[in-house]
Amino acid sequence: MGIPEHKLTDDLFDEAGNDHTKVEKTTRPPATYWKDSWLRLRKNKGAVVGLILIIIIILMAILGPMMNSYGYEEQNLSRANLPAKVPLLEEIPFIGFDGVDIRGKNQYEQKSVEGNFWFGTDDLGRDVWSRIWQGTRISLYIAFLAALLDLIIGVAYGSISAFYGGKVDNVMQRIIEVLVGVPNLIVVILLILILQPGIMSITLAMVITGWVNMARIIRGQVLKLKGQEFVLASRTLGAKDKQLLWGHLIPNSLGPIIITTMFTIPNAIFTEAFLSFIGLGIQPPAASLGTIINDGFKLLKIYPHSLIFSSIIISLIMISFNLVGDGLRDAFDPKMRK
Amino acid sequence: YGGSGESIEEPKQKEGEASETESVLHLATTGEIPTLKTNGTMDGLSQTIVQNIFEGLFRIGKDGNPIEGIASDHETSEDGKKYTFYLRENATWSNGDPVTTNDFIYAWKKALHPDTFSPHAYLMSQIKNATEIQNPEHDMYGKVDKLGVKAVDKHTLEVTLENGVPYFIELLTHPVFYPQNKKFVEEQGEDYALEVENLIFNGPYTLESWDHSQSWNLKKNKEYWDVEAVETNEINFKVAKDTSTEVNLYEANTIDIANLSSEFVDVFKDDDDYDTSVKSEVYFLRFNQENEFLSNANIRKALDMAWDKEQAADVILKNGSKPAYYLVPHEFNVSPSGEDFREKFGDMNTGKVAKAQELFKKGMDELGVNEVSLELLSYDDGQRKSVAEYIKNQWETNLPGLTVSINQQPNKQKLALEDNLDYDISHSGWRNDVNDPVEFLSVFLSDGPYNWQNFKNEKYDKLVKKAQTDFSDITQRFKDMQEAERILIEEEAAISPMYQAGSARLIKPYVQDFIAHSNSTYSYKWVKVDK
Amino acid sequence: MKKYIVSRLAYMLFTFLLIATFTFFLMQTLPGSPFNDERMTDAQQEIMYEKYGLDEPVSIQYVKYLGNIIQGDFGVSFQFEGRPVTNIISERIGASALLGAQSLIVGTIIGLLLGIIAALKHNTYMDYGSMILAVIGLSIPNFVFAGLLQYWVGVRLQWLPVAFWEGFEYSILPTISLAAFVVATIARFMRTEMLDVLGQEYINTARSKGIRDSVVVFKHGLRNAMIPIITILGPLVVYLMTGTLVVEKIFSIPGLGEQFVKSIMTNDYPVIMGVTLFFSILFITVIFIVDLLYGVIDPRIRLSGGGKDGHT
Amino acid sequence: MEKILTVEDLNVSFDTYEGEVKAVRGVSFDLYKGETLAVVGESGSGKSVMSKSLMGLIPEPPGKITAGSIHYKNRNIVNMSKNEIRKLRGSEISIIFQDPMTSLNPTMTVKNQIIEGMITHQNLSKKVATQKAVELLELVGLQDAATRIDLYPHQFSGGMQQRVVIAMALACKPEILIADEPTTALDVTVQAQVLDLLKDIQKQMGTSIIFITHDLGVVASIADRVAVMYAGKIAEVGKTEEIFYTPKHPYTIGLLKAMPNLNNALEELATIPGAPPNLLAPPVGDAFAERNSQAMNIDYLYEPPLFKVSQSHYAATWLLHKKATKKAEEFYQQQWIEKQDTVDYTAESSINDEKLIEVRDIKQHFKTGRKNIIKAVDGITFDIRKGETFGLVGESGCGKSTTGRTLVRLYNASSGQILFKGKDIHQKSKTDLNKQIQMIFQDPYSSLNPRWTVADIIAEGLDIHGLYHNKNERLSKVYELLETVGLQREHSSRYPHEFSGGQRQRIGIARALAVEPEFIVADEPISALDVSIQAQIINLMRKLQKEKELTFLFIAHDLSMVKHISDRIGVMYQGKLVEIAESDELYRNPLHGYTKVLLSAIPLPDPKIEKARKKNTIEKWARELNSSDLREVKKGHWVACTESEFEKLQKDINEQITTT
Ligand SMILES: Nc1ncnc2c1ncn2[C@@H]1O[C@H](COP(=O)(O)OP(=O)(O)OP(=O)(O)O)[C@@H](O)[C@H]1O
Ligand SMILES: Nc1ncnc2c1ncn2[C@@H]1O[C@H](COP(=O)(O)OP(=O)(O)OP(=O)(O)O)[C@@H](O)[C@H]1O
Ligand SMILES: [Mg+2]
Ligand SMILES: [Mg+2]
Repeated sequence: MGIPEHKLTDDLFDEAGNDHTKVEKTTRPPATYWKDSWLRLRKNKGAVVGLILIIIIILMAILGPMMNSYGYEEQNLSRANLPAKVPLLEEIPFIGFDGVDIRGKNQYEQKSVEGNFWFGTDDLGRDVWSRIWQGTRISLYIAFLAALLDLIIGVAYGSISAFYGGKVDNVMQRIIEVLVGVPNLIVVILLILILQPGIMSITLAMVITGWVNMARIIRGQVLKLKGQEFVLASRTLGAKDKQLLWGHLIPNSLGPIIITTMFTIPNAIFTEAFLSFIGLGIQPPAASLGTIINDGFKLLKIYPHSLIFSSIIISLIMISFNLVGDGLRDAFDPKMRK
Repeated sequence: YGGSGESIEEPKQKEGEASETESVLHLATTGEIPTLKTNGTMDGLSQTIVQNIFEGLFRIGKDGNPIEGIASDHETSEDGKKYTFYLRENATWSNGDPVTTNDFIYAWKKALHPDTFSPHAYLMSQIKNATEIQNPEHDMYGKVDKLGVKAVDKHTLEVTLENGVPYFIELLTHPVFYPQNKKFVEEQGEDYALEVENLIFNGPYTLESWDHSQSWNLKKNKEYWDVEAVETNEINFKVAKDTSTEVNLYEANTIDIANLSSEFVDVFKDDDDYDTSVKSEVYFLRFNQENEFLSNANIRKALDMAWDKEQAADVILKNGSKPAYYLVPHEFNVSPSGEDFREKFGDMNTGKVAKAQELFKKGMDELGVNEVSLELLSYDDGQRKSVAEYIKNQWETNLPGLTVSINQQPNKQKLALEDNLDYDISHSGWRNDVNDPVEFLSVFLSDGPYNWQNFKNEKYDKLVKKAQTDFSDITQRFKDMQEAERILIEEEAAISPMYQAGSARLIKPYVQDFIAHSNSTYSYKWVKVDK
Repeated sequence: MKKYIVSRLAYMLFTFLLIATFTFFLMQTLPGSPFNDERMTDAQQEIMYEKYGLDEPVSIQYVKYLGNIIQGDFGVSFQFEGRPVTNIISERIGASALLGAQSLIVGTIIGLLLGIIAALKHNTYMDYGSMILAVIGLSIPNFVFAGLLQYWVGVRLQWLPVAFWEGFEYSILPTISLAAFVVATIARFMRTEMLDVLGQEYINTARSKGIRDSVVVFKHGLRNAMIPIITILGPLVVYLMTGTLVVEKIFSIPGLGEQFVKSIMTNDYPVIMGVTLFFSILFITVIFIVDLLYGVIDPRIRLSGGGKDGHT
Repeated sequence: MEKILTVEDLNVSFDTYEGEVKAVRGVSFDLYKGETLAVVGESGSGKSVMSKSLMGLIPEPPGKITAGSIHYKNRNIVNMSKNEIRKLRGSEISIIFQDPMTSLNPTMTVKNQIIEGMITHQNLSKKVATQKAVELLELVGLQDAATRIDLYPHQFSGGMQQRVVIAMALACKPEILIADEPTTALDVTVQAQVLDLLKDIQKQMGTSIIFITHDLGVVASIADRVAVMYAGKIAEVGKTEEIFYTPKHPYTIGLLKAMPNLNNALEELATIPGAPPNLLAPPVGDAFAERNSQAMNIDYLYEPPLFKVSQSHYAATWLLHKKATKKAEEFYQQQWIEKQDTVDYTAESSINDEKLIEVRDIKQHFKTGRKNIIKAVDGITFDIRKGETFGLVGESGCGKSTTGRTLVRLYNASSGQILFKGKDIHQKSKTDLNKQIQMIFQDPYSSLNPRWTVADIIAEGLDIHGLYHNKNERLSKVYELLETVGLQREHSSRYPHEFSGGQRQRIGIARALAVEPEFIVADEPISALDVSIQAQIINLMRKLQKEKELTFLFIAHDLSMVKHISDRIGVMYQGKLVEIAESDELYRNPLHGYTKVLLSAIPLPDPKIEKARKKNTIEKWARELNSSDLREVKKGHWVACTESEFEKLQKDINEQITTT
């Protein structure tokens, strides 16, 4: 109430007229939900970092093997198990890029190898750098495949099961139980025997069971949503089942969908690694990050470089997927608008 | 957690003798004992345990040659077809029953009878009528009474053979020829040999406890006829499924011996504990000759020569394996005059890349193609995987126009593919049951059951068949076999030999006389622990 | 409620039979046989087939098999000659179950705590720290983790046994290796849920009653946040039962996982079937228990067929 | 009177993604012992935030008390440590949150939730606490408390839940009770009971009550003093009579005018134009200026201080400044004149006798178990004429929504027939029907897909039925509809959560109008809104009805609004219709027992009447419905009664006619 009395001049007490009534101004141009979501995603720092990381990793997966002259399957046993060596970084001690192994011997000098292997070499003398990026391709493929399957089969299955409910639901849930119940391993092995080991069999094995968790989670979500008033409103407008599903139920399940996908991806990558562990994975000389970790693990005691580098890359992939996942979840939620 | 914790301590407390408890050996194995039935499916582990808790007429000696076991003596007829064995009168089962002739006859007949048929019955084929008894088509099928064995008395056993094979004594060291105490076994029925209490023993050790897939425990058999020779009181086994685990356990002083896979060789190769041995086991690439390309001998030879076997053995396998340019391994097959089988021809197809390329081109020209693509069927485990990768790479680099894909399969499934000739090239191996070269050579007989590659060579067949049955001139026989091997490899290159397997292990210095046999089994009868 | 359970049990039996059938026929298509040994002639193999009844048509084998399992006879193993499948399973299940249960419980408790801390300290370094921990837990394969633990804690520091299964201290390292994934999963879910629940009005109500913050979080928050956690417990149990293989191998634990893989590799049909059926009973039961737990944790979730007894 | 709580210059802000929301901006007031202070004001004006901050319950972050003090018994709550505040909570100050359903923990039994506070503050044993909890529940009028106490919240009806929440708040006999819209979710009869209950308790325990509500009738009935909040500030505070009879702030006046008057039907409700200001960037000067058609220049420049009107009456408007006396006089006079000067719709009522909807004995039974059947609608028959508004009232759970949903074919009736324009709706194609019959939903928020933009929501019907040729046409139709319901084009790219409740409901209406229906079922379209917004929506509906010849089925339990908008009204009770009549006739001459109870429970926005009303006049109409049919007692007035009752009623009516 600190307004000095003298300031309250008489004219202030006159009627103000219409010029003050303001119209609400739009702050942004009309956009669709998806476009908006993209805008929101771009503003999320974590997501952007994650996205950039993923892009870098994808680019490296494409270009990495071409960045040096060593092919990913080019063997030379006379240069087996070399530690990492990078031209400039080798000057810096203790970061492990100087070609010296854990026993303090410079393997490059010992084996009189010319050239630099940025991530070292493996037991067949192959360049780990090229192999890791080559392997990243496969692991990324697995990751995207898993995500895609989750999104396509899992979401469709779960939402249809919940949406139609009753007998349909009952039958579909029994099928899921059977799928979960029949051991994955038998299925995988059969596929490998029928189709030969390799990416195709792993893909198919994932097609058969990889989406089950997603289906269960989406089912729960849709069951919850389908009685909500906005769904009823859409029904009274005469929306078809498809429109209800795609327009209302699934967009509103995006949060759980994304979270679940974020769990499916590492699972898929490690399932592939696990299959390699028991000898059923990718066929050599192709490798996935999983198989490289696997092989590197055996040499952990004496040549740890291959395990370390592949673990770092796989962790980077996971972290960036998680960052993007969290970002997406926020982005798809209009309430999170900045 | 199972009762193994207690079972380890229990015996120690009972004996309470410090000096005795000290001679305990701690070992690790990779898995559960598949069977302790002497006529069951024998793998290396089962056979190791079986040959230490049971004993046949003969056992494998320290130097790998058969020595007397339950048999104290034997006679052979002129033609070498009739053997008479004299059993030790002081040999008993751990329940006190004497080991008698009937125990042997009972076990052998059981192994051949269709109801109790042993997967290893094939080893008995040299005994008279044994082949017919195993043939469902034959009149004699299942009629085990027709088997050429006879109990002369409780301690005298007479065996009649089809051919006078010189290695029959060696065959007898195999568990399928071990005795079984009929009374006890029939008492146990289905449960026989499933648990400790369903077993009696006649070997240097008894099985004290058996905690399935976890641990078991052998103890010196006080009833054993040669108990004085046994210096170790107790052997504890634990299942360590992973080599790196085994190594870690060794380093933590939990076990006394650790087998090494090649990853660990670089770590330990300079240690005093490090030890290697070679096995009488040869790995080779089978060329399926039903394949159009592989039916060409030049291409086969080119493939054999186009990869560096030394590198594979020294840099990849590292565990004492030797590069192989032969089928019949070094060291174990000696001629009547005492020279090694290898001495005459030594290494074959040692030509290098240039030669290989020349042959390959020739072969391709003969076939009129300039591109070949082949599939390499391989094992899916450990180093054998790397070897396949290596060979693929070598072939593709050294033989322009060749592409190779690798198909890894689990063992059983791989065998099925091979059996159906559903492969191009396969990574296979062979291990002999007795140290006679014919064991290796007969694999490739054109009508042999294991000739899974459609190899046919009349001269070879003739030589090998003769070696199988004709033992009249064993010096000539030896030469014939050397010639057969030459045909197989140098002439035909039916296979590309890869390496003779070795094995590496760490042994604590206080463990002595730990005997590793060439067939991947061990004898503990003589082992000493001197801490 | 009773009716619901009975009808669910009937469904479970049906599902179980479906799985049994499915697996049986799938298994028959596995190439190879338990007896395709290099050294046996075809005739000899034949004799073995006959001995074990494998020469009969698959359909007859199936009927016989079903008949046998109804009588509780799961057959005998091929790879461990003559050993009944039930023995093989019962000898190994103890270790697997204990290891699975321990890692589930330890993992869940730590995961819940991490998740709760992250939610309570939302957007602080504690939050970020625990979430980074969770992501790392998700990114490191458990065999790497297990191997490192074994080497450092077992061999180098000698704090705990390197391997084997002979007492509680033997189970610590394998439990940690397996629990890492559980911790990570639960922590991430818990954080999201807890954040959501802490924003609910009833949390404010509880606060307004003047009860302690810790009571608010654990008594009011936790139970409500548990519902989605329960959902992922199902898949986690499956992971723990089948995913123990690698850890079992590294720590030499006599568990079921490795046995199962080996049985497949050796075409040990009775064991494959036995273990499959055992696993599927377990999974179906877990799903069922999870559904029951929903009702226990959230009284609003009525099991269909339960009726509206509490309706007023 | 003794001051128990003094709030001075309280400021509360929230840190959000969009910036700092200044939810409470310098609120000062006193609370006296034993009084009831009602707080009214538009949605979002900061009532709940203000009340939460009194208990230190502002979530921190994002919330923060940026300035001010709250003195309770000479101690400043703002500066107290966490633990000290915790000890106050529940024992000395307690709060009843806005929505009972969400403020009860769904996974805990009612008992545990009630005794929790007692155990913490009074160190009672569990047994004693339970005993006390049962007594409390009986005190708040819950029958069978001893058995029901072990149930979970979802097993209680809304009214019962509300009582549980009240019992919980009273558990430790607090000095101050904050009740945040405790009766919004209840129907009038239950509401009346709850209000009586609070009055009783206050008398017994001498509690001071801060009562937040939108319903001016309730205020009139319960409050000693009233504080009117607007945009985070107190606009006016005074004795109830002062506020109702001599309001000074233009906003207060607007609010009072927006109330429908039971005696004066069919007039347009006065509304306050515009929407409340954005608290992210509160306007300089008087926040209400933008919505005040006669604002003065100063209103845009300076914030008005609280001017004293009387000892107990203060208002924050420049009109009370001595320099504005002339203007003020003019203003206040004009307001009252304007009020009489409203449009009368009675004359031009366009209802004809053509029946649009005929409902013939429909039943809707839900199977909830093998044997459990809920008879939500149990045989009702009525007609709706073209162009009329048919109101449907009744207590919560009596089957109103179910009836509405059956009409739009969200449910298929278990039995009976619904004719639309003489044709069974089941024989019509669904798409056709969906174009002609539409629905407006109860909850404006949950009826809008949170992930769709307004444009997409409104155009959904157009999309489904393909009612446009190209994108531009679609957009222009959306704009047109937005304008029809009084929104702006600019709103089309926003999301539902960015709107106020009233705006959201307008979006819902626009969506329903998009397909140009003839008949609209409005299921409690206004119950979640505050008075001034309610008035906007009601006016909108009336306007649309006139322009587009719409027919409405209007479902509500706010009887004054129903009366205001409806031509005829049906009263439902337990799945049956008990009375149908023209709305005036129904209010003037209710015949059925239940209708009478219902009408008598309506609180009137007039303190004098309310204060005079005797306590406990409202007994619950608990008679079992016997198998009585609807009979036409008088032309157009149908009542459910037995043959004998029917004769008696007719006799009464005839007597009435003869006596007059
Ligand atoms: N946690 C929060 N974060 C951000 N803003 C908030 C938060 N809580 C309340 N607000 C804002 O504070 C303002 C006042 O809200 P408040 O809940 O007090 O309104 P109200 O007067 O109680 O309305 P109603 O009658 O609808 O309950 C609103 O603009 C609201 O958006
Ligand atoms: N889908 C359904 N399944 C089972 N019961 C239902 C269903 N829908 C409504 N009911 C029950 O039918 C009865 C009538 O419900 P309805 O929603 O029609 O009441 P209402 O009069 O609209 O109440 P309110 O004023 O609270 O909205 C209630 O007891 C309710 O529990
Ligand atoms: Mg509020
Ligand atoms: Mg309703």
